[in-house]
Amino acid sequence: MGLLSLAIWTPIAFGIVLLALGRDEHAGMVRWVALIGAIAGLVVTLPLYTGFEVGSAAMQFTEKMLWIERFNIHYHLGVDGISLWLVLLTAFITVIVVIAGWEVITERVNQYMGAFLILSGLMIGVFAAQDGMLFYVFFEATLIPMYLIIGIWGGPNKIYAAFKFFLYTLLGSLLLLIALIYLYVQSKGSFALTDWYALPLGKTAQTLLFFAFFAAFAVKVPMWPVHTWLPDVHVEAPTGGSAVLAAIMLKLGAYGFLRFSLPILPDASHQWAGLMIGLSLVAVIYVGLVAMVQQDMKKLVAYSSVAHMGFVTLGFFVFSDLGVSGALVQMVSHGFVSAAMFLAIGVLYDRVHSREIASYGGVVNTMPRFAAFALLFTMANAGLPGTAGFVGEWMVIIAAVKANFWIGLLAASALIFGAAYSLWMFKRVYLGEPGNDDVRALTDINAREFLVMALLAIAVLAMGVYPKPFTDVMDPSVAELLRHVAQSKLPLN
Amino acid sequence: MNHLGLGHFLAVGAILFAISVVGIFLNRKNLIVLLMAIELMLLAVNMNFVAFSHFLGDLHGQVFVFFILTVAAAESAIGLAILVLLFRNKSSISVEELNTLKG
Amino acid sequence: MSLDQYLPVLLFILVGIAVGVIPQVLGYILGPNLPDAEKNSPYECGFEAFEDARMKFDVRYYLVAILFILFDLEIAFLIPWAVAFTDIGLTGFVAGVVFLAILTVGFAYEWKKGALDWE
Amino acid sequence: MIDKLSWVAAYPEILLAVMACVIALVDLGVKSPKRGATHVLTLLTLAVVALLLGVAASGGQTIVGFGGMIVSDPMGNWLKCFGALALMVTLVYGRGYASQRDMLRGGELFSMSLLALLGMFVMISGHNFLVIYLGLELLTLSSYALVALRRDDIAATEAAMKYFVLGALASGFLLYGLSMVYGATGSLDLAQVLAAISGGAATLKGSPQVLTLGLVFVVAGLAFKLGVAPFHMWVPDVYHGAPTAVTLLIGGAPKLAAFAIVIRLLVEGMAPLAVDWQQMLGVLAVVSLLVGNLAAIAQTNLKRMLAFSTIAQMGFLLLGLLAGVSGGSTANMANAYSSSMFYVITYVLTTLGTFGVILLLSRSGFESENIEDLAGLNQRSPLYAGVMATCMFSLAGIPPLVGFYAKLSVLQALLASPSAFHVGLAVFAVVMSLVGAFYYLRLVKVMYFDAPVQTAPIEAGLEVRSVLSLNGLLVLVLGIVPGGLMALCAQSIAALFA
Amino acid sequence: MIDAMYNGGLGLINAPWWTGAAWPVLWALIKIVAVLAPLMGAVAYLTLWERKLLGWMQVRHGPNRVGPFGLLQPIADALKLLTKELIRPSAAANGLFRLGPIMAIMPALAAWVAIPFGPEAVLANVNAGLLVILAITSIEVYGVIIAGWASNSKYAFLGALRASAQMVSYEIAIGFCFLVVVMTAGSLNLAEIVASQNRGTGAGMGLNFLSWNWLPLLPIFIVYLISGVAETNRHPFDVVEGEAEIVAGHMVEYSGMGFAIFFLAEYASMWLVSILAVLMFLGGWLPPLDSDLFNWIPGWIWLGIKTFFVVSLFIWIRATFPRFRYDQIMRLGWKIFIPVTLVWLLLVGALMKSPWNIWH
Repeated sequence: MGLLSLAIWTPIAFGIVLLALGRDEHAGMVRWVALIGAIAGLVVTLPLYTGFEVGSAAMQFTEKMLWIERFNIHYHLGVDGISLWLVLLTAFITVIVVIAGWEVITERVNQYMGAFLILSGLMIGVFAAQDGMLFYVFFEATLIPMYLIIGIWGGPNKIYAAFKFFLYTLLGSLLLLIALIYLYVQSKGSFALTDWYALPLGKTAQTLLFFAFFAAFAVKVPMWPVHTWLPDVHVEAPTGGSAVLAAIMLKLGAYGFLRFSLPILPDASHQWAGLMIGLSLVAVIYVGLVAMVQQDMKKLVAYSSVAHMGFVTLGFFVFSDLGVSGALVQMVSHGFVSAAMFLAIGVLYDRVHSREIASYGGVVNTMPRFAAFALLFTMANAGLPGTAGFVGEWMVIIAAVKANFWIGLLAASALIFGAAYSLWMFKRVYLGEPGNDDVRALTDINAREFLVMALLAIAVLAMGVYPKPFTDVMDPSVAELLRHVAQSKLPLN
Repeated sequence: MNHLGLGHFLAVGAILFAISVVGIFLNRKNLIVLLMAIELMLLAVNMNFVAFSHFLGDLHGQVFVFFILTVAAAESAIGLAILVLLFRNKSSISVEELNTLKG
Repeated sequence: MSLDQYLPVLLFILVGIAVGVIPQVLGYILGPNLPDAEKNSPYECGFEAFEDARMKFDVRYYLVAILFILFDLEIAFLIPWAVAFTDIGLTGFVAGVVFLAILTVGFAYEWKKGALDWE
Repeated sequence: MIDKLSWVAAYPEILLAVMACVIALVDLGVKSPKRGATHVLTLLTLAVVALLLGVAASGGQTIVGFGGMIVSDPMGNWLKCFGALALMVTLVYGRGYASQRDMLRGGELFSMSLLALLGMFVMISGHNFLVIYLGLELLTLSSYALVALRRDDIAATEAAMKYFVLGALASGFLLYGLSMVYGATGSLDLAQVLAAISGGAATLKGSPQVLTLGLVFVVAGLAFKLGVAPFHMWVPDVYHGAPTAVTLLIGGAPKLAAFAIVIRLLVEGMAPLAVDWQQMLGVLAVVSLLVGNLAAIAQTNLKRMLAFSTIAQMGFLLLGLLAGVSGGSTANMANAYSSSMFYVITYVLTTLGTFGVILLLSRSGFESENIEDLAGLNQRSPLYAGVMATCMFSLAGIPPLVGFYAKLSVLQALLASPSAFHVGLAVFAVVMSLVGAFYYLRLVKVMYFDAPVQTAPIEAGLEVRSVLSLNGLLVLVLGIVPGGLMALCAQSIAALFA
Repeated sequence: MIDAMYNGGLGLINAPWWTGAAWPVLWALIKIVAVLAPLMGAVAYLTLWERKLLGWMQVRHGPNRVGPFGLLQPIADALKLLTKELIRPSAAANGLFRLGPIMAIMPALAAWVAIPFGPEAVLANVNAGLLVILAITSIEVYGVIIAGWASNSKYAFLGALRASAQMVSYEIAIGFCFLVVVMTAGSLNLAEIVASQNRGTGAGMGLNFLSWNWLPLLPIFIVYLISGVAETNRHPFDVVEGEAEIVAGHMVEYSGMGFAIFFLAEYASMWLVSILAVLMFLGGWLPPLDSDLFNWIPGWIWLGIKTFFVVSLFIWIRATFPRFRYDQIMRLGWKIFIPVTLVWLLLVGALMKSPWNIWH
């Protein structure tokens, strides 16, 4: 069994064990098993990084075997610079989420932990899949645990949120399925991504496929105007669910653009790049503005996620090294930052049971240590230099400016909104005199919460200060990708 | 007498068939009539088979008729049995009163 | 197609009906016609009829009817077999035996179930 | 004399027929209300029959017996094998339910279900209109009686009556169509019918119009039997009214047989008319998907909802069947029909699990048939909730469950033939399966997100629990490694065209 | 001679409508009347014979006032019934009430269409003669049911139910009897069935009557005879119209000619059952011994004698046996006759396939 398989199946196996054996009577043991599983899942991904041959654009750690003979579907795994960090991110966030849910979740602990572990394995599968159908299977399968997580442990309006999440994303995915099957038929019976990269496609076909992919991935990212599910879902989802959703699930969509839309449909991508950039800018600016007026902390962070993901798609569709690398960095950094933001809100929510900004004020007085972490994450969310948030956004903006000054300018303006809503929220929640008795009664974070915050803080700072390990890994793969995008696949006639 | 062709027989079959279909769909009063319409439908089919069989000079069609007759008997046996049950439970065999099941 | 041989059958049926109709007509013409309420009330050993005569009756009559349909059809089935008995060889005989065996299973089943009991 | 091969072709049927009679007679001597001896004997019979069929099917041979009356081919044998297994599972699930409702008294449940299975076998094996018709009738007549097995239940008897009337109507339609086809081709034998149709006007005995008219009636009759809209009226009522164990019996294994006769009649018998019947199937499929999915949303009764879901699923099945021939090319036939076969097999597997849970939750005096009755099932029993959720996600077509591959293969077959009509159908189908996902998800929601209403402990014997777990697991495992079953379907269908 | 008459009639008018349609129909009607008239006479005098025979068996005279030895009694009965009022109960269903007797008499008469009176003397010489008879007589039960239902009287209704259940039950037994006979004869044509009885070991020795079906198929013959009695609702199976419990059964509301027609139907059926017994089991018109004297007597006389014998047997049975209970009747039909005929069917079948086949 290869490393990637281990990375996928270790957490899933632990998850199944939890589902099968866990009982709420021995929740303590369940938590430890879950933690062991999550850490084991992280540990088996580490050799991926240490063993990764930097400078190569090729797929590494590949595994390939026939899976479904009838449709020529292969169990084909591999990582390159694009997916490596996302895999690591996933495993890392899973550990964080397990720790974060340690005491918060008291009912059906085994199902909660099991769902997250399985979800983790499935998402790693998405990032590692080199076969279209395998990708799709993992991509879709993630819906089930996430649906249950939102529906079982979510807030008062959880059912609406769970359905919205599921059906929105399913609609897009089903169109993706048709597109995949179409490609399968066109490529004379192959689901291999590499075959599809080489497949000549007509203009109409490319356009139709492009929008089919768009339906699946844009909803997942989410891009404006199909982002409306995200705030609803974030608000209702449990803290861990929000964290995983923002940190990783959104990346599935962006990753899909990178793996499918761009290299398979280069001509359509170029043709519709304007639209994509336009939508991204709307996301960045308009959604940024929307975020400013939110009264609900989770909603605010949710909208900010949409805005940040707007940078990612913007970076993709300027078709430059810098843009794509920047977008990738942004994906990883957003993974850390948004997870941290949601977990921070979770810390407050666990104590006060309110997400309204107005319910707080002056938290710094009673929770100084926590406020320090919160400040760091808020800064990162605003894209302050020295934090993870800065690097990616900056790279994308530069790339945008290179492509077209006005696009760059508009994108850069978004940074201001980002700073505004992030800092404003920080001010209203943390600074000043304690707003009410709830806040006065707050106790500072305990060791477990400290651990979570600290781990995320380290990641955020490290990435902001020294992004080179990230970009080094990515660069060759990005170059290879752009080479594909540059080649027209229209039939010669 | 000598001008009877295949078409005549098929027409009779078709008319019988149509009567039975109409009987099944328009009848609102009595389930027995429904059972009779079903029998009639099978007889219409038999008409067809016998006519075809005769004009094709192929005996298989008539063999088929035999089996249809048997099946029709079994069918009406079960139909009657269900009817008796229904009457015992509902004290009615009106088609309109088959309304316990609704969704 | 020729159905000439069956012409007498049809005619005889018509004649049979006529034999049923004509005497009744004659009786109507020749006999007196003096109805009164007592005479025209249904016979009930001299008592007044006190409920509809079309009452519920024993379900066993249904059972007999159902069983009759099935057995009568079995007979209809066996008639060609019997007619052609000398021509169909051992295979045909065995097939008939199998058929009858299945019939017997059903028969034994309903017997044991009490479908043939009257009291 | 009858040649030896004929016996080889028919021995599972013969065994089953003999055992059905034996069990009916043996049961006369059984006194226990639980019918333990009959139950065990029935299961044993089914196991042996399934084993024999499995062996026969693995051999991959095609044997034509009794002068072309029946055929024993891999497709038929596998379908029969799965049918026997499905009936076994049904009886294991349904026994507790049935004994609580006094449905075992008399033992008809066992003998009738064996006869129904025999009917399916005959239907599947039939290579002649007559044999197919007889099998069909044996199945449906047994089913009518089974639906009415609860003699004192108004809903059940009413369902039986509706089933009977519409079922008989369907048989009438089918027969009328068959008589026309017979008249046009001059034969009841599928191979000869095919030959006559293939030869065109030169070999036809009657006019092509008669043939087409017959085809219309045959398709309508089959549509009735499959329960696809607009011929679906009986499905919700029968699913709803029948005792749940019987609902499973008629909603499970017979679908396999229904698939088989569609293949036999339309493909093996009338493949050259595919262009005609594919159009009809297209209309039926679209209407079924629409009606089934939309009506299912509005249901509060679980069995009714599943009935409409069945209608929708059958519509999806038809999509696979109508993808076989396009633009005169028959290259896609094996692919398309094997995808449908895969679809129907997995559908039956999933249905078994679904109804298994429903049966389990019903107690004496309480039918667990409203959607609310499942509320909070996850708190009461994570295992059963898990099985049910797995089945629901599978029916919704979410990977990695087996239902996804079913949809995948059907869509694949549909898209493999380059026609705008097919692409449109595929898009329509996925949109409709999105609608379908809504009500399947609602069930998951009720089980996992709502608080329990029923609190009675769920009692189940070891056999039921283990079979149910296995069933749920199979839905998942076949989803992770569907290759084997797919290959099996592909080979079976390929043997048809060999 | 008959052919000459037919051709003579054919030549009367030289027009297609005459030769093609009208004359054949007329000719068939003539033949029907030729059968019907003696039959009606036989029916009428059977009533007298029954009363006479019963009387003798009970050591009394029977009817002897109207005409010499009471020979005009049937005519007097007919005249009396003809002039009686046709009562229609107010609750009865009008049309059906009148249809009942018609449906009873029609099959009892129409079935004679396929009865041969000699090797060629048959109205409709169809191959499926026995089947035609079976089909037509099956209709008889409708007359009973319609009469009972239409009367709207409890006695009539219950009587009709009992009668119909009994008739259909015994129809099965009779059907199986037919089956066995058909199997040995290899034909449904009654003339051929008669002819087939004229061969075998007994016939080889000149003892023809030993080869007739009654001996090799003795159980079937007995079952047939008893079933025939039951099928016609005759004593001792007349519980359906037993005076003591259910008055006249389905006929209770009928008067005058309505009643007379039921009566006619019953006696016509008796003749029918008897002549069928003769044709199937007693060698029909064949002489019992292969001697010149016997061969010289025409076949129809043999047929008449044998039929008369069987009919008298019915009356004899009536005089001898006490009435059965209804459940006993049903048990006899279902639990004894059907198994017996089934077993005998298989035995005969096996015998015919064995080297000891006596029906070559």
